[in-house]
Parts: sequence; C-alpha cells; structure tokens
Amino acid sequence: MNNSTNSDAQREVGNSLWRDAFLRMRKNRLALVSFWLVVLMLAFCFVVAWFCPNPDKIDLDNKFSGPSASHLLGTDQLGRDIFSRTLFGGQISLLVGFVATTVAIGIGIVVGAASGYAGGRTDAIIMRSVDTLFAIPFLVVVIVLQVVIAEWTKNASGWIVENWDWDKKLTSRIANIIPLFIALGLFGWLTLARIVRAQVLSLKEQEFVEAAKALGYTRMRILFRHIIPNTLGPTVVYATLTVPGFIMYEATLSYLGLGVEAPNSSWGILIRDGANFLETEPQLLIIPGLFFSLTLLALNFLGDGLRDALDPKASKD
Amino acid sequence: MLRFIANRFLQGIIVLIALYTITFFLIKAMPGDPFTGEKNIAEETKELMREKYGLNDSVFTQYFLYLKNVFTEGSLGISTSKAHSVNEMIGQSFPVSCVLGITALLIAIAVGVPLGVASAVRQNSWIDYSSMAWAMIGICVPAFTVGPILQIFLAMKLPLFNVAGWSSPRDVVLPAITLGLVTTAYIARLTRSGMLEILSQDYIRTAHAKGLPISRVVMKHALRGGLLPAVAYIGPAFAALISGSFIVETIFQVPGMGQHFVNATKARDPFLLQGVVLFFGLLIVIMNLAADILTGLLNPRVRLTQE
Amino acid sequence: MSLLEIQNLKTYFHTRAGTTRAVDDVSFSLEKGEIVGVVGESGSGKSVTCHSILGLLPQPPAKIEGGVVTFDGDELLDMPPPLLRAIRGKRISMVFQDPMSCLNPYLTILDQVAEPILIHEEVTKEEAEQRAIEMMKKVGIRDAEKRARSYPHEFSGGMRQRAMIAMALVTNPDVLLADEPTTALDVTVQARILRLLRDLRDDLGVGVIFVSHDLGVIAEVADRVVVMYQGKVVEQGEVLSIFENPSHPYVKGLLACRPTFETKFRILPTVDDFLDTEEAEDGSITIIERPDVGKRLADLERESETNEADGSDLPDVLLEVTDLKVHFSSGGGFFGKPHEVVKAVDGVNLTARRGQTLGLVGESGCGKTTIGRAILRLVKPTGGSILYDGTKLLEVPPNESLSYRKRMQIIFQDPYASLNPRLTIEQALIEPMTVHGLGADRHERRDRVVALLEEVGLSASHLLRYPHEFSGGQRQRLCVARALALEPEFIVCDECVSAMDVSVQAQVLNLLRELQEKRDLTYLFISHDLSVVKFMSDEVAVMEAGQIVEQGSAEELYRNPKKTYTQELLDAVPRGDLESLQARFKG
Amino acid sequence: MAFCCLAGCGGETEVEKATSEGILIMGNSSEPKGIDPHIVSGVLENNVIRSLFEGLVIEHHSKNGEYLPGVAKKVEHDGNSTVWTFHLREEARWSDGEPLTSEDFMFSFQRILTPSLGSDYSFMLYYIEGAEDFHKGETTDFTTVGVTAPNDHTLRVKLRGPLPFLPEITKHYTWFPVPKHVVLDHGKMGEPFTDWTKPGNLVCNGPFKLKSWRINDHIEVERNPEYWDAENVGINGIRFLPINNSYTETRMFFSGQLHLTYRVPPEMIAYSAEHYPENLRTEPWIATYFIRCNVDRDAFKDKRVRKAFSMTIDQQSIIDNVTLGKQLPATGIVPAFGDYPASKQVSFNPEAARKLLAEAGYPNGEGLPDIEFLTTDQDSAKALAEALQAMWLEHLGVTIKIRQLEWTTYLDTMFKQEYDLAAGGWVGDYLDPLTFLDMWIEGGGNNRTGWSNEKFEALLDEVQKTGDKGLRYKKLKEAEELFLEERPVLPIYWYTRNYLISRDVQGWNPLILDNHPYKFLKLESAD
Repeated sequence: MNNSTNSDAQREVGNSLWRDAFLRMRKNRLALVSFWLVVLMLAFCFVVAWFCPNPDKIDLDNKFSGPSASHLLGTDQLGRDIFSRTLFGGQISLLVGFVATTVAIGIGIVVGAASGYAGGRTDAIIMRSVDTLFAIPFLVVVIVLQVVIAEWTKNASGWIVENWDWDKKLTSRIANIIPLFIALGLFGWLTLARIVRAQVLSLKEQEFVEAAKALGYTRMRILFRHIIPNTLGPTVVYATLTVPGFIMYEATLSYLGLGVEAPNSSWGILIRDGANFLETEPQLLIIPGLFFSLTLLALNFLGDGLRDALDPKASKD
Repeated sequence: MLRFIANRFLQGIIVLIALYTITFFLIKAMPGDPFTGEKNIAEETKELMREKYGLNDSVFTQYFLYLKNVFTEGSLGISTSKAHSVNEMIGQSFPVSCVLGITALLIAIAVGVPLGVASAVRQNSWIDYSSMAWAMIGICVPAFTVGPILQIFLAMKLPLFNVAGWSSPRDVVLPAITLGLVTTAYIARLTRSGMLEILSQDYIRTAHAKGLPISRVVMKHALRGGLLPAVAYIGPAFAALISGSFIVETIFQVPGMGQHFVNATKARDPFLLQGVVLFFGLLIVIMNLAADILTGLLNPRVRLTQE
Repeated sequence: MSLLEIQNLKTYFHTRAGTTRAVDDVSFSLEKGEIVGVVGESGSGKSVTCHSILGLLPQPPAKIEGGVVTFDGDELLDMPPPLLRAIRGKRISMVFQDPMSCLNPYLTILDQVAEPILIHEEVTKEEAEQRAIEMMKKVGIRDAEKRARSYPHEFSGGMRQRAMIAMALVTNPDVLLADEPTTALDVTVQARILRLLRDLRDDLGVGVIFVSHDLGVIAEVADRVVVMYQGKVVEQGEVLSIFENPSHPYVKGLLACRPTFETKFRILPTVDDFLDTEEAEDGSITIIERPDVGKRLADLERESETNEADGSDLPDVLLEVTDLKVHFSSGGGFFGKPHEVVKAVDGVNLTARRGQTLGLVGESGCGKTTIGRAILRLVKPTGGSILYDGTKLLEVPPNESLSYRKRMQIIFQDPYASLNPRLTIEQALIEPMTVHGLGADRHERRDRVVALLEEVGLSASHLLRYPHEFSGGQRQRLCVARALALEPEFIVCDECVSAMDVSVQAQVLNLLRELQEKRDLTYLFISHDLSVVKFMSDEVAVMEAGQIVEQGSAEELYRNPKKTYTQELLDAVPRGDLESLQARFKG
Repeated sequence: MAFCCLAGCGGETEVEKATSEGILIMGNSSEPKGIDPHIVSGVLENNVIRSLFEGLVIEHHSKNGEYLPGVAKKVEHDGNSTVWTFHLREEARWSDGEPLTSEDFMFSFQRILTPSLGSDYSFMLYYIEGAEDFHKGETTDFTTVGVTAPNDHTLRVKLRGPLPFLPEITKHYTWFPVPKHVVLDHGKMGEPFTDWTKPGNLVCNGPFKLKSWRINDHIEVERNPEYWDAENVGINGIRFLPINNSYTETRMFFSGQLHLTYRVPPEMIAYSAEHYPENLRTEPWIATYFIRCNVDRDAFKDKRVRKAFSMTIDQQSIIDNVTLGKQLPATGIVPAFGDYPASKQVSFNPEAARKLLAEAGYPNGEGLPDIEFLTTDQDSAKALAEALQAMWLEHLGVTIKIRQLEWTTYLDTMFKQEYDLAAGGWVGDYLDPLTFLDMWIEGGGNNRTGWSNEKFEALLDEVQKTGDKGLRYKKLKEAEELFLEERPVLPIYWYTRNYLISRDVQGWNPLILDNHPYKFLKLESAD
C-alpha cells in the first residue's frame, strides 16, 4: 500500500509538472535559443569531439601554431589541438557541472526544506551544522579525501576491471572522478540549503499546506509534494549561478590530484593553464573561456526560463 | 533581542567547538606532517621538533590542551611553518583582509544593487538582459584570470595603479575589484529577483497613486524589501570576503589572511590552520547573526513572526 | 461642468491569450461633494476604471484605447507623467481594498501618511508630520501622536484602513477614489468607515467615487450609483430610484441574490436567473432579461416553503465542544517583548447537530477561526474536550486520527491560497483519495473526480487546468469538491464566501445548501457576515474575544438579541433594502 | 619598452625612487619561515639571513668556490684539513655595539646542537667531532664536542675527518654566530620560540640590520653602522618582498616595482628575452631535476628497464618546449661546475632503449605492469609529465598513468615509496659533488628509491677519509658513474636560474650557489 502510494505520487508529479514546464518553456524565445545552444554544445562535446584529432597527441615541433586545416583553432604549448582539447574538456566540465549541481540541489533541497519545515530545535541544529561545514577548510578535506577515497576507488575499480571485464582506461577515468563528486557534493549544497529553508519558512504558513494537513496527508508527503515543488523556481536560478563555480573547482581539485588525470583535460584546467599565457598566447585562455562562458550564459537564461516555466502562473502572458 | 543574541551566541560556541573537533581530526588525517620537506630530515631531528611543538603527546592531550589554551589564554598556538605566534599572524593579516573585504563588498554593493534594481525596474528590456549577462560573465570569469587582466591592461598602462603590493591606499582598488566581482554578480541577481517580487506588491501601486516620482518609489518603498534576499546572502559572503582569498592575495601581493589557509594547509601547520579556521568560524557566526539582525531591522514584521 | 468627467473610456488588456475589453465605453461624472457608487462584480471593470483615471495600470498589458477623462478642465489620459504625478495624491487620491498589502510594511504609518505632503508641498518634515497626525486624529485614530510611529502590522485592520484614508485625504484632495475600501473589514468597522466618509464629504466637500461589489454598502453611502457589468455601464442614476425601480436585469439580479435578514428563500436566486446573453451576427453580445424570471423566483419561493415546513424534532448531536481553550504564546523570540499568552479561544462550548448548520459569527480576531482549526486539530487545544460522534477527539491516538481526518473537512476563506499552485485539478483531487485509499485504482479515482466536479458545477474538461486558470467562485467550488472527495460528514466552512462577490457568493451558498441536503452534511459555518450566517444557519453562536457571547436558534437570535454586543453587530450590518434607504433619504 | 615609457611618463617608479635612495627591492618568493639562522632552512630564508648575519668567511662576489674573510680575518688548518683555526677580527661588533667574540661562536654551536631547539639543519655541523652525539642527546657535555676558544679572538674546530672545503661549509648560515647576550635576554639557550628575532629585538653582525617586517608583505633591512666593513657596503638597505606568484613578480618588474626577481615563469622567459633582453639573466645553478624509480616495484627492479626509460627522455626537447629556461640536459647526476668533470653517461637513444627493454623481457612494453608517474601540483610539473608520457608512448609503447598530488601529499607519498616513478629534484647545499651523491646511501633520508649498492657506499667512505682533492674527485667520479650505470634515478636537466635584474644593480655576478654577498652591490641609475 505504502509503496504504491509513493510511486503513484511520484508519477503524478513527475508526469505533469515537468511536462507542462517543458511545454511552457517552448514559448520563451530566449530560453529556447539558450536551450538549443546548450544542446549544440553537448552535441559538439559528445559527438563532434570524436571526429576531431586526438586531443592528447603531442607534437612538439608544431606548438602554438595558428588555425589551419589540420588544427582548426591552432595548437597549444605542447602542439596539441586546441579545438579538440576544448571539446573533450567540455565532456568532463559539463558532466561535473551537471552531476555536482544535481547532487547539490538534491541535498540542499532536502536538508533546507526539512530544516525550515521542522523548525525549532531541529532547524537550529541543522542550520548551525551548515555554519560549521561552511567554515571547514575545503582544501584540507580534499587532501584527506584524496587519501581516503582515492585509495578505495582505486581498489574498487581494480576489482571491477578484474571481475566484470570493464575497459580499464574508462574505469580508471570514472574512478578518479568519483571522489571529486563527493568533494563537491559534500560542500556545494550549503548555501542552497539556506535559500530553500528561507523559502520553506514562508511557504509552510500558506493555506494550501494547512489544507493538506486537514486532508490527512503525512508530513513527508506535504514536504515533498506540496512544499518542495514550490521552492524549485528560485532554486533553479541559484543553481545555475553555482555551475561555473563547480566547473572551476574541478580544475583546482584536479591540480591537487582529485579529479581529471593528465593528459585528459577540462575547461577549468584549460582556462587555468591558459591564464599563464595571458601575455604571450592569449588564445589559449580565450578559446576555452569562450566555450565556457557561452555555455554558462545559455544555462543561466535557460535557468531563468525554467523558473518561469515551473511556475504555472507565469504562462498566462 | 538580548535573549536572542545570547542564545545564538551559545549556539555559536557549540559551532566553534564542533568546528574545532572536525578540523582537528581532519588535520591529523592529512598525509605528511609539519616537518615534511623536500629535503627529508633525520627522524631523530623530527622527533625533537615534534617535542618542541607538543606534537608527541597523545591525541587527546593535544586536543584538550589547545582548547584549554584558547579559552584560558586566548592563545592560538605557534605556527610550525613560520615560527610566529598565530595570534600575531592573524593580528597582522586580518586588518588587511578586512580593508580589502570591506572595499570589495562596497564595490559589489555599489555596482550590484543598482544593476539589480535597473534590471528589475526595466524587466525584460535590453538593460535587464545585458546586466544579467554581465553578471553571469562576472561569475564565469575566475579571479586568476581577472587579476592578471587588470594588471596587464590597467596597472601596467596607467601610472595610477601598482601591479601589486600593499603600500598605498590605491593598492586596494584592483584586488578589491577582482575579489568583489563574483559577489557583485550574485548581489545583482538577488537584488533583481527581490525587487521584482516587491515591485509587484500592492503597496507599490499605493506609492504611485500618491504621485511619487519613480525614483522615490524605488528608493524608499521598494528597495528595503527588495534587498532582503541580498542581505541574507551578504552575511556569509562577507565573512568569506574579509577572511581573505588566496588567489587574489597572491596575485596582488596582499598580506592578508587568505594565504594562511592555503599555506598552512600545504605546510601541514596544525596551529596556524586551526587558528585561522576557528577565527573564520567566529566570523561566520558573527556575520550570520548580523545578517539576521539586519534582516530584522529591515523588516519590521520579523519581530512578530519569528519565535 | 463636472469636477471629474469620464467619457467613453476604453481600457483593453492585450495578452498572448487575446484581448480583454476590461473597460468598454464607460461614461459617468462626479460633482464636487458628491459620492458616486460604482458597483459590479469582480472583472466588471470598476477597479480598472479607477486605475485608468490615474494612469496606474501597468502598460503593457493594459492599454487605454480611447475616451476622455477631464478633471477640473484638464485632460488626464494624455497628460505627461510629471504633471499627472502632481495631481496624483495631491488633487485626486486613492484608497485601496486591502490596507495590509497596500501599506508598505517596511515604513511607519506616519512616514507614509506624511509622504504625500512632503512630495507635493513645500513644507518641513515636522510640519508635514504634524498635519499627518491631525488628519489621523480626524479619521478617528485614537492616540495618533503615540501610535503614528508604529508599523502597519501593529495596527488592526480598521485602523489600517483609517490610516489609508488619512493618507489619501492629508493633502485635501478634490477627489477620492475609494476602491472597495471596506470589503476586507468587519461590519462594525465598516459602518464606522462609511460614516467617516460621509462626514468627510460633508466637512471637506470631497468628491468620492466609491467602488464596491456590495449594493448594500453602496446604498448606505452613495448619492448616485453606476452599475457596471462586463466592462460596460448597464445602469446609472440616483440610488433611491435604482433601488426602487431597477430596469436592467443584472441590477435586478444583484438586488435579489444578496441574502438579507429578511430573505425567505432557502435557495438564493442568482444573477444567472435574471439574465441571458444573445449573440448578434457581428459577434457582439447583448444582455437580455430572461423571459421566465418570474416563474423561477416563484419556484424558488415554493421550494423554500416546502422545506421550511418540518423542523419540529431536533436531530442528534454530532459535535460537542466543551470548555475549549487555545492559548498561544507570542513574542519572546527575536525583538519581541517577553512571552505573552494570547487566549485566542478561552472556554468555549458549542453543539452542532447532524445535518444542520451551526453558524459562528464574530469580528476578526475574536477566535472563531481558531475554533474551527482546533476542532480539526490543525492547532493544538490547550484544554477542554471535543466530543465527536461519541469519541473524544483529543484522546484519539495519532495513528487512528486518519479516519477522523476523512470524516471532518474544512473549506478555507481564500480558495486560491489553499490550492497548491503547482498541481493540476486532477492531481489535487485524486491525491486525498490516494492517501486515504479511496477507490480501487487510478481510473476509478478519476471517474470519481469527474463526478465530484460535475456535482459542484464544473466539468471533466477542467481536469488538467491549474488553479490560477479558474475564477474565484470556481476555485471555491474546487475546494468544496476536494473536501467532498473524502466523503466527510462534517465540514468547517471558514469564511468560505467572505472574499466573493454577492452573485458568486449566492452560487456557492446554494451549492453548500444543496450538498447538505443531498449528503446530510453538518456544517460549522464561520463568518463575519451576519446576513450570510443568518441565511445558512439553523443555530448561531456569537463570539467575542475568545468567548461565546450568545447562542441560540438563528431566527430567535436575530429577532431578539439578548446581549448588547449582538445588538451592536446587527445594527452595523448595511441593510441595503428599500426601507432603510427610504429612511436615509426621506426621513 | 612601451610599458616602461608609459610607466615612466607618470612620474617616478618605485625602482627609480629606491635607486636614488640606495635601496634594493628584490622578490623573495615567499614569506620566510623565520630569520633565526639556527632554526630555519631554505633558499629564501638564506637570502634574508645573509644580509643580517655574517659567518666566519663569506662568499666571493664573482668566483665560485672561493671565499673572502668574514668575521674570521684568517683561516688555517693542520695540513690534513682536520683541525682548523679561525682568527676572529678584533673590530667585529654586534649591531648593538657589543663586541663579537669566540664565546659567541661557542654559544652558537652549542645552541644549534641543543636537541630542544629542534633545528632541522644541525647536521651541517656533524663534521665537527662529537657534534652528532651531542645533538642526538647521547651526551649533554658540550666539552666533548670538538670546538674550543683559546682566547676571545681565536676559534679552534676539530673535525671528525679531513674536510678540505670546510670554509665552504662555514658559509652556510647554520655556522653563523648569534648574539649570546641577546638570545639569553629573551629566553634560555635551547628555547625555540623566543622574541629575539622580532624587529626591535634583533641584534646581528652582518652588513645590514632589521628595519621592519610585516608578514607576507615585506622585510626591510637597513645599513648596520656597527658592521666592521660598514664604509665599504655599497647600498643603504634591501627590501625583500615575498611574492608567491611568479607572474605577478614578473609584471611588477616590468612596471618598475622591483630591481630583481626571484625567478621568471617558463611561459614568460621567451617574452622577456624579446622585450627585456638586457634584464633577463640565465645562469647555471647547482641543482638537478630527475625522476626517481622505485626499484622495489616489479617494473623497475631491472636496471635495463630503468635505463630504457631514461634513454627515451628527449632532454633537449623538454628544455626547449616545456621548461623553456635554457636548462642543460643532465648527462649525469652532478651538474657541471668548477673542475669536477661532468659525466656523459646519460643520453637520448631510443633505439638502444627499445633493445634494452626487449632484453629485460618487455618487448614494446608488453608485459610491463601498470606504471604510475607521481608528480606535483607545481608550475610546469603537469606539462612535463604529459611530455614524458608522450615520449614513452612513442618510443617504448608504454602508457603511464599520471598521478598529480598536492605538494606535501606528494612528498609524503614519495617518502613512503608508494610510487613507480616520481618527479624530483635536488639543490646542492655546498659546492662539492658529494652533496649530490651521499643521499643515495642505503636508508638515506632522501634516497627513497629502495636502491642501494655496497660498492657505491665503499667509494663514498673512501672519499670521507681523504683530504686530497684530486683523489676525492676521482673517487666521486667513480661513484657517480657507478650510480648512473645502475640508473635508480633518471636525470633530466640541470637547473638554471632565470631572473630579471634592473640595469641599476651593479656587482651582481653569476654564482652557482646563488649566495650573492650584498655588501658589494651598488645601485646607480642606468639612464
């Protein structure tokens, strides 16, 4: 009985809230352009990339070459194809941005909503825990994680390769990124939880919440079906603001040994490396920077569009 | 109000102790120790140095001894990497970070709020789209790119600014711009959404009906409520700003606190790290409290609805 | 020449969904020292007319498509914004419906009342504040000096509306546009505000346009009345003549559908009973009177009589509330004073009989809403007992309380706020059935929802819509349907028609009535509107400051109140009937 | 040049101002760990300490491996270079005017060897007879240590074996004197944290004294009038700036905020060479960059594999494309200097390498276990690792995995020998090949490869016993060749120092140890 109730509830929300949101978003021109831009970027990074030259192929005789037929946007300090590195880097960055944001939204919403809805002592404990986590030095955690988790994932990936016969290279690539997600997920949700909590504080006083209580709904149902969906709008907007932060964090973490392993790259790493050539070879910064900014700008307007779309009222005009 | 502050203060102490405990064990869990250097030194010598810093005691003795020193003497210990007392290092660097952070915040407010207000008042106009696009670019472009760009294109071309350093008041400008960029963008966005919310309220119509000029409607009637989301954000953001930023400080050669976080971590300097973390924790506690009080002052209704 | 002359005003709203002709060719005028009532249901264009005069509509989507508004010889519609601003708040002021949302919560009352003087006149701040305080005294704010520096939320509703009026009058304007200024207020407060407006008109010679959906209120205050319907003026003239001799079917319907103390009908006539529309070939719509109005009214009257007949033996008691107490502690938190105990409900006894309606009247803040919520255990009572169908509700363990949730339901005042904006109607109505395990599967539940919708006068085509796509009356029907989804036997109606136009109110009241008869429902009908309570209830309890002042059968209590408080309440109700109107103008 | 003009147009730059005031502004990379010569170690600390303190002898301002008199006006030894006598000059004074005597040196040696002080470089005094036992706490009687002060101006040092280059060793700051009277004023001899080095308290004997010190901002020293050779000190003061970011440092130099940079980042070297040819200097330095092989791991047990990896490193290409600083291909482990002949054993020979690898049983890299290359998060470490990865793939068909770690974690991992290949480097402490060789003995604190060789150690033992320079170098050469034949580390390049220096600075000559004595510098406006 309980199980069926839950899945029913999920299907109900799942079906129409998002489907309707999508239908509504189709009417927003800016969001639509942004949407196609993001799709285009995804297509570039995940499809076109495979038709590009090997991004790791070093050609020291051909470094800093300008655009040419064989290197569409020229080469970097080790003679690698910039365009191809940018596209392959985008795979990691988009994945990081997407997964880390999703994890952060997931945790942030649940914790923030629970804190705001429960109120009183629970709220105080959760919010003070958030304060505490906020003050914990990220770098220290990363260094510790790298030792604790990297070892664990290494063993796990070894086991997987041995027993399930997975591709070794791919497995180790994935295994290396998992601690990165843990590190980002661990801290990425803090501010989001605050924002959601503030939303919930005002939402829980609304009459439809009281109506839900009068109808005998459980606290969980009220929280997840009636309150949280109503916090999604501002949450989505805030979340789009945090994506660039996550992508840049990935670069920092990769340098510290937690994340993408060389010679694989990401936009963050390319931008970081490129910044050192600011005076001499600015294109090394500008090209990945453009891809990065353009995608995020699109994501941002898409987020705005999504917020409006998630609000059934906004579709009126 | 006093009760409220006292209550939050108590909670703050619990936060700090929890923070101390977590950090303490995290530091212990980091690979390497304060005396790991590129040139390895003899184990006997390391032993002597550990003895010197009391790092040979049992973990629990270390845990409680430090806590005791903090509470009885206010002493945060002696840095193992720089041989200064941690209190002195924070004492020298915090005022610098504070000046930098406050300037950055002022710039962020001075730019972010008008940008957000303009976007909200002219919603869906080119002003709105372009300010929000700029805000997003501000978030996208990392400090380690903005800093050098300012150095190359401003400081090296204009005699007004130094490339880096911290000797005259104008040296604050470029690092503050770099530091405040992301905050500016966030404030702009939050102000915009807050203002949009307020501008649709009935009492804004009342204000128009009184014949007020638009500027007064915005400044006097809408701004106060519209700023609330930004104020809630500024609390923790301000704590982060005035506790310094490693990247901005190293790019602009600013003797602030941000460097201590990274340097102490890299040097596995337990006391300096613990000291700056606790200090930062204290700032967070104070700033969150301040943000809540400010929210209360801006919003008279909070006085009744909060329990 | 009139002080304010509106000629052929046309205000349209252009949205993606199409064009709405909110105000369509409206003309009327206002003389100095005159009160003109503008009456009509929501959406009739009366508020838009007011807002158009002062250029307060957001453009787009609104656009003034034509017409002339002349004020004291000047054309307002084409006036450049700076000049218009000089008139707004100085020579033409406005009072809005909801003083809570229309006063800025972040500024003190004094700041807001003094602001128009500071803006429009060259005075010092002290002088402006002095004048503001004087005006506040004039509109009846006691201790104005002391209370002026309070914030809006620290004022009661009536005081807030007085502050609003003070703010409008502080610059001695020539015209006051009052947009539903008393709708959100208790009857006693409403009566005082209406008296105040009349006095001010007499003393200051202000011309007032008084917008209301309630003909009864208009009858109390206006000299002339303009009746609007679907953006058009359907009738205008002296108040008395319109009441005595309404010519337009809409006006006739409006007069009839409003329950008064004397209403004999058991089912109220609605506006729809009076009028019909006729579409011409060019697409324009004409309103015509239904030919069978007389027959319909006669039917209703006959029906009411037959039902009136029985009532000798009383049904059994379903709900018995004994010595109920609900105390809140307030303050003590943030900036507040030390803990203070508010006794919202303080020792209340009530009895409701099966299949009957128990009316509960009282002014806002008297605790009547809290009683309803306490019975449904939405708030935790401090003491007392609630005996429901033989069970002591407060002692039911939480795991069994679900079955009582199913048997007892509530309908709130604001149907919009009580519907989750992100759920479609289908989702909102299926959910309670899912939770309580009613209906075998999704299809059966869906069928039931369709049946429910039809029962409350909606249809299956509404299933996939969101709450905001419905009108206020439809939304309240949805709330009724949602409450009925659980097939309860007891429903608390908490001010459930208070926010509605009289015509819609009549429909919802009729719906509640029909459902009660069909399903043998028991209602606890909570309202501040004495006429409505009288119409709905078998028994009535009058409440003041957390306690029951008087309880008795509806007829008896209204005819012969025993307590002065009850009498005061009854006196304050605007009658809106011919006798009282004739008394006002002739005697 | 355009920048200079623009900067110049707006008025005086900081460098111009400082030149006229006789103050040298130099980048010093980072905040020193302290300025107590007995407690700290490191190049940047050395830069500051060298201005404040003076040892028995000082570095020659232009010749490598020679010395000029410092506090000691004359140095003698017993002919076997085992017992040394230092004659201290009578006019030596502390900056507070107190005379500097042999008693101060006795105190200083005892202090740095006192266990509770916790000095990490006290082993530099282990050459003295009995010093090691005293430092390790096996005795508390300082008279067992081979230093005596026959009178106020004579200091006698008895070594545990012959050491012809002892004066070279005494240039190191661990041998510097500290003022006994001041140190004891602020605490006990073996007490590590006292305030005697704080501005206002610090008393020193070098050409300069401490003027002001703000953490992470600057350290400024000014002329010390009590210095014995004060009239010959060419500049009035030095401002040390702890500039962490090398790009910032370079930009500061370009815009006239620095006389001297600590380094130039690789990406900016070519740019500087083009735009500031007169300012860029590239000088050899006594340091080697290499890769450690963990010989305990299966892959690198066999020296043929190690050599195959070594011979497929195209050193010149790495220098030209990655490190960019005109470094020298490391044909041996000891950099070329003085009259020690550099080895020629290491070379690029992919053909031979493939053969070796096949001989070892891994033709085309087949059968090799997974190899992980440990490197750091520092500047060009990643690019270098990527280049090596590509070379090994191209020439040997081996794909290695790069593991980049935060600096201290990297060190910890390397010290624990949890790697296959690890990037590394070594900067010589003194001007003798031994400093690059004695670390590879079994269990040596900096060995960390798991490699050891009895013959190698026997050769080094012989070196310790002889006072004859020719014989020493012969044995050292033999040891080095043996070491290279075994190839537990893969040398890549010998460092150069790349820095920018203002034309105002005169008397700054290339020195392989980079221990420039400041007293000989002069500042004159070049324009």
